[in-house]
Amino acid sequence: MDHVFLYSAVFISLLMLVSLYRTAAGPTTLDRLMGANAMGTKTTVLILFLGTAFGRLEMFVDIALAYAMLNFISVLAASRYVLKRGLADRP
Amino acid sequence: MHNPDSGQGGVIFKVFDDVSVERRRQPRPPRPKTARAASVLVRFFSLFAVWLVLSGMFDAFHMTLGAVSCLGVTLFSLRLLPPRADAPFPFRLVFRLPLYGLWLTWEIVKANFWVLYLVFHPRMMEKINPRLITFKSRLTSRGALTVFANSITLTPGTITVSVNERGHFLVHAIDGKSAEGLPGEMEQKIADTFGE
Amino acid sequence: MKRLALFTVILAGVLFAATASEFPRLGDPDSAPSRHLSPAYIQGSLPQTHTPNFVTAVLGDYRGFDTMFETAVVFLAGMSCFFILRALRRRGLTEVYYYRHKPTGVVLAMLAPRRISPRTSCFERIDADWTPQDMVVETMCLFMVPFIQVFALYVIAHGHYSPGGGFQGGVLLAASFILVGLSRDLRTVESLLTEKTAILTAAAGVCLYAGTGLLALFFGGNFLDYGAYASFFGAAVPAARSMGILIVEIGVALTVMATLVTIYKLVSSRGTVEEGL
Amino acid sequence: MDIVMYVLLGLGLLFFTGGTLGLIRLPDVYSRLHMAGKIDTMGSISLIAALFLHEIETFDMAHLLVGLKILLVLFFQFLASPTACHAMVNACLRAGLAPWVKDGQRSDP
Repeated sequence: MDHVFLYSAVFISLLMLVSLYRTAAGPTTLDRLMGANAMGTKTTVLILFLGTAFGRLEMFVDIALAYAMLNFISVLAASRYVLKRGLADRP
Repeated sequence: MHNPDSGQGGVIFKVFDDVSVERRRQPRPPRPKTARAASVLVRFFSLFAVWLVLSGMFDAFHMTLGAVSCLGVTLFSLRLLPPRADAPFPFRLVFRLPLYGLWLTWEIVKANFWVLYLVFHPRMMEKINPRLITFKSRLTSRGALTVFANSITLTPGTITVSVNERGHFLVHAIDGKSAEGLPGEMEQKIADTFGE
Repeated sequence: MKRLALFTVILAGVLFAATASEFPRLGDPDSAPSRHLSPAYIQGSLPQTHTPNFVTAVLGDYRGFDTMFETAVVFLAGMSCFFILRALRRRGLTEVYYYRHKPTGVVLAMLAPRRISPRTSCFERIDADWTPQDMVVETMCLFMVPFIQVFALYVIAHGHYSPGGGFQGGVLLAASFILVGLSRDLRTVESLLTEKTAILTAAAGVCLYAGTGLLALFFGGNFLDYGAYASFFGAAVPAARSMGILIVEIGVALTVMATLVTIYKLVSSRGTVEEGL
Repeated sequence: MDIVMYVLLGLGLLFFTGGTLGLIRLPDVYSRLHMAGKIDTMGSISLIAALFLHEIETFDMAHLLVGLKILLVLFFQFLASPTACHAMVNACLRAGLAPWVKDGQRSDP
């Protein structure tokens, strides 16, 4: 039963590797930011799934919530920096 | 009134027509004290409900801690976002927004499958046709416009690129089918929800 | 140069790997910590300190000295950032202050600052590199800030039972202030938590921690021995230790929050805490 | 109950796969944001809902509280993700990146 969640977690981490390609190779800064955001969204779910797999969900759900909040704030900060100061590497 | 197109003041008049931020509101009766108190109470109790869900401990010590924390945060939020001076607290929103949320979820699910089909389509580059579209919404309040913009962004196929307080929307749509439904039914629903 | 840096990184990695191979195996029952230290903490934390999460018990009580000086280090980091980055106002340098008339969008440049109240005036002070505030982001962020703060306070208060405590909660509190700064502007943060208040708060957090330890001396215990407060709270010794850990966590959270907000303000505004990101 | 959970789980993983695939395949920042911002949101929402169903299967106070916390995460994602997406796309436009259009067509905003 809980193995389903473990295998799903493995699958999500494989997808995160694919998103990492966009983060590393994206032509503009915003591509990289977007890849990082996609990875952050997946990480929130990944933390919850790992919590289920370890049987300690009541502990991991706090971490997931905190991670979601910090991910949101970091994406907002980075995009606001681009908004105000512009891109350095215009294609 | 001067002719806006003549003389030096003309430019200012034109700008004024375009950028008028302060809309004329209907004169309302002066706000009763109870509306402000209701706003504070609603804030406090919604925060306290979140605290109870998070905490999960219902003994006296932790409840007291929670009450003190929520009181502090409520006072802080009064400084940050003071309650509206000219309108009573919108109680109907509290009941109607969840209904709208359910409707929106269904819309999102429907639109998601379309975009998913696009992504998995082998000749995707022929199918998609990104475009920017503009329209003007008839919603007026900031809250309604924000909910509308976020709903457009949540519905796959369309992203709100920019909004301003007068309701001018700039929307990026990934193909023609996603674009054609705007503003449409969603705006009507939000107008119903917010009572505009 | 780039090759040299790469070489250094690889060398450091190899050194780390070589060192790590000397460590005891993870969960090795014969290593020194597993034989003496861990069982003492794991079995002792609940009866001795009333704290199910023994990470917090170790952090706040068993190794209280360590955490106290960590808090002091955080405070020192904030102070050094202040002394290094803070740009002092130079005399003779004319500064320009920009004010925007909200209904028309006309911008006035002034050589002296004007005091305006945000509620009644139709002027607003804007930055030199002003970009219009985005309405959606502003509304949503201001809606979220109270909930983030409640979550942060929950994390501080429930460090005994779940992962959390002063450092994590302090970071989340600071994040809520940063969110205000991102959605409005830096001056709003400055008006909510001025530079002076922030540094005083950071110092007060360290003083709260050290004072809690010092006060235990007067109740007849050792330094940072919260069990000595048992007579004061009218509770058993473990419960008093639990209370002591909570007070200490609050001190840590105050320091971390104020320090992070100070650093954010300094870094995002090039040292002048006037206008920034 | 179990069947609904498995369906939601499968759907969520499908959406995540689609979002990641779109992130790689699509031509420009704007259209990639459609994938990163929203297909992923949908995926995470259905996965978290599946987890919620799994959690309240054994129905008592402790499990219900954890389930409510999971719903809190879901609610936060629901609010935060479009806001972050909007902030990013606004930054794109302000940074002067031109949106990709099909050959032979010009869109004039």
